[in-house]
Amino acid sequence: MNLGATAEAPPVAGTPAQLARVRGVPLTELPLDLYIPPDALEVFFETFEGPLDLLLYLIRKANIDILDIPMASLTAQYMEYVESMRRKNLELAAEYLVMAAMLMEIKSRMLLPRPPPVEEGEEDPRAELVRRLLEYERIKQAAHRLDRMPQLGRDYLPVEVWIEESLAERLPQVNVSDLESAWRWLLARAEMTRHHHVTREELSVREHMSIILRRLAGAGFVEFTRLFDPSRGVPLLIVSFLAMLELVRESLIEVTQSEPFAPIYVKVAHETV
Amino acid sequence: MLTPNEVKTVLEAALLAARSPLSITELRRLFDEDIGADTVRRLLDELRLAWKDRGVELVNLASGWRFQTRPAFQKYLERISPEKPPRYSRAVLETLAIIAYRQPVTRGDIEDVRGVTVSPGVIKALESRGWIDIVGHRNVPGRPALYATTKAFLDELGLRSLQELPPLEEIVQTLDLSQEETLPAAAPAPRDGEPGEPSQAESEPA
Amino acid sequence: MLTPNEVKTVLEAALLAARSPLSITELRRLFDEDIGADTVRRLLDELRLAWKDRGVELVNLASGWRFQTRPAFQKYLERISPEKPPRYSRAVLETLAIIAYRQPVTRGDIEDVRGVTVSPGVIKALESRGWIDIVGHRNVPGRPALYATTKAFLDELGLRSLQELPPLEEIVQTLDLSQEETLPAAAPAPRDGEPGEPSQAESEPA
Repeated sequence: MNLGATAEAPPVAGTPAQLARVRGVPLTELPLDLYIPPDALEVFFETFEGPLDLLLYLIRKANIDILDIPMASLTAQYMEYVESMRRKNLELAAEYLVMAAMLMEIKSRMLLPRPPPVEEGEEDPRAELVRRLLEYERIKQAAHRLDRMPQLGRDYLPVEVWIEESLAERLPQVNVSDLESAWRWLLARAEMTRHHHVTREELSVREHMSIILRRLAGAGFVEFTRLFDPSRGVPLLIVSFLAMLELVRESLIEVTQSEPFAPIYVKVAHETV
Repeated sequence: MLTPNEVKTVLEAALLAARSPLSITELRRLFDEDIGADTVRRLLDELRLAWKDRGVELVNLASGWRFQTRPAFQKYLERISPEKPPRYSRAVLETLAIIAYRQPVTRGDIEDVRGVTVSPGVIKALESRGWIDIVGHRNVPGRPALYATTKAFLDELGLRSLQELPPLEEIVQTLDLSQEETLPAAAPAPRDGEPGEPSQAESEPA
Repeated sequence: MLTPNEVKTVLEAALLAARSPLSITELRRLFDEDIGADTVRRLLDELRLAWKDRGVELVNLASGWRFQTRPAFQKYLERISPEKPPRYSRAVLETLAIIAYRQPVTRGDIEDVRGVTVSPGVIKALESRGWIDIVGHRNVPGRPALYATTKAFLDELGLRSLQELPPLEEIVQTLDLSQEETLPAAAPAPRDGEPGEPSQAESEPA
């Protein structure tokens, strides 16, 4: 952006040829692009997102290199539009006036003869404007491309299959601590803390009572020894035996032996054989 | 002109993305060309067949066709669904606890412990869940059914045997803690003993 | 123990039924057993492949995996789709682009780029779509809110991260040179530091 200003004159982009083109050709050529029927003027301005947008439009129409803006012609054109907005009593956003002031300022700085450059790299007065125009142009294009990207809901739809729950009723989950607290409620309510002490051993006896009953269900007489599996260890043997005794005590099973040392048979109490 | 396979692909995409069941009439509107209702119906049947071994099925309801998850996959889906799982009532949990700890028991036994009558629905709920069953009948007038917990109960609670249920004396002990302030002799033992081992010793005198 | 195929069937059903994208972590929660993240990822890739010729595709987005219809099928689906999504104005789109590419930005930053004030409606529109939100405040007088794009923005544009946004173009290149034939004197002059003698003339006709 360093334009290497010289002593002779401010570096401005523009030649009579260009000027004639910008100022002259518009009379023949611009109407195609820029001529706006008075009625459509309002609509036309609404299509601009702001002064930067309008400037970019003017620059494109005049085929100007954005890095090398001829300030005078650009400012002139810009002012023409602002003036027509004013004449049409369109509500003129403050931003357009701010931009007009900025353009004037840049133009005047470029017109003023300047002392020889003290140092290299003196900033071109247009630098800031060009930076903003470039950034805005980038964002404009990015916005356009974002809009063209496939978007959920507009260009494709999410898949959300119905979750069928009516047939598979969701079953409550129970864990061990639920049982524990249920038991606790019971204890608290029944005040059975003393005589309902149940030991771990007793629980395993109860479990084996159920196991034996299941084995015997519908089986008629089963030989006593077949209800025990010595291979699984003595403790289990004892527990099974205790379960058997408890079942007898509660009259849930019947144990029969025809004579001493004859096989012992077990069956569910009062089950018809 | 779309091939039948292309039509099927469009039908599938539309049904997968639809918020509610789509009728044959609506489905036909997907296409510019006129596709007969019979053709649509035949293609839907083909689609239904193509989905038969998946976790999602195509069903024909009163209001139209829709894809829905198969009930068998519910157990997976609910693990990531935000909804709260249902819970059993206190009556069901207490009944289950009594059957687990005191099995085999009759309904009368359960009522004795709970102090209230047990509604048939409670037993039904546990039976249909497959957690309890009848293992025999007590030899008293009326021959009431004896209930016990099943292997499925142990499986679903992640237990290998009933012995892995929390021993009841521990429960008694924790209960006693609150009550035994008035029973100085019993207090020290459970206080410093961890709930595990010492409990056995403590319950022995009973 | 589930076979890989069964795992895949469950993954597919869960993804088809999900309301929003599911992450690998969420998908692993579907299973009781521990299924490695790598395994899940591999099976998802297999699934994606299995769906490649359908009207629906499995995609990997910022917040996870989702099934969605392919854009090519939208022309069919929109014939029966009841609601039309909003078409955003240029003001909204440009604001979105600034937030997406320059985040986090304040409203003032946006106004600097666009050269006009940003109406509250523009920010509202993007916020209510869930595409932007406030991620903090700049530590200057007034503590203006800093806006950034959300995961939902990436998800709904089919992106996994901001890096997948199309890069900002180098405008300079698209603008220059082609014009030089029509403007022979304009471009070279200031570049070479030639005296801008015509400047007076230029301004005269005004």
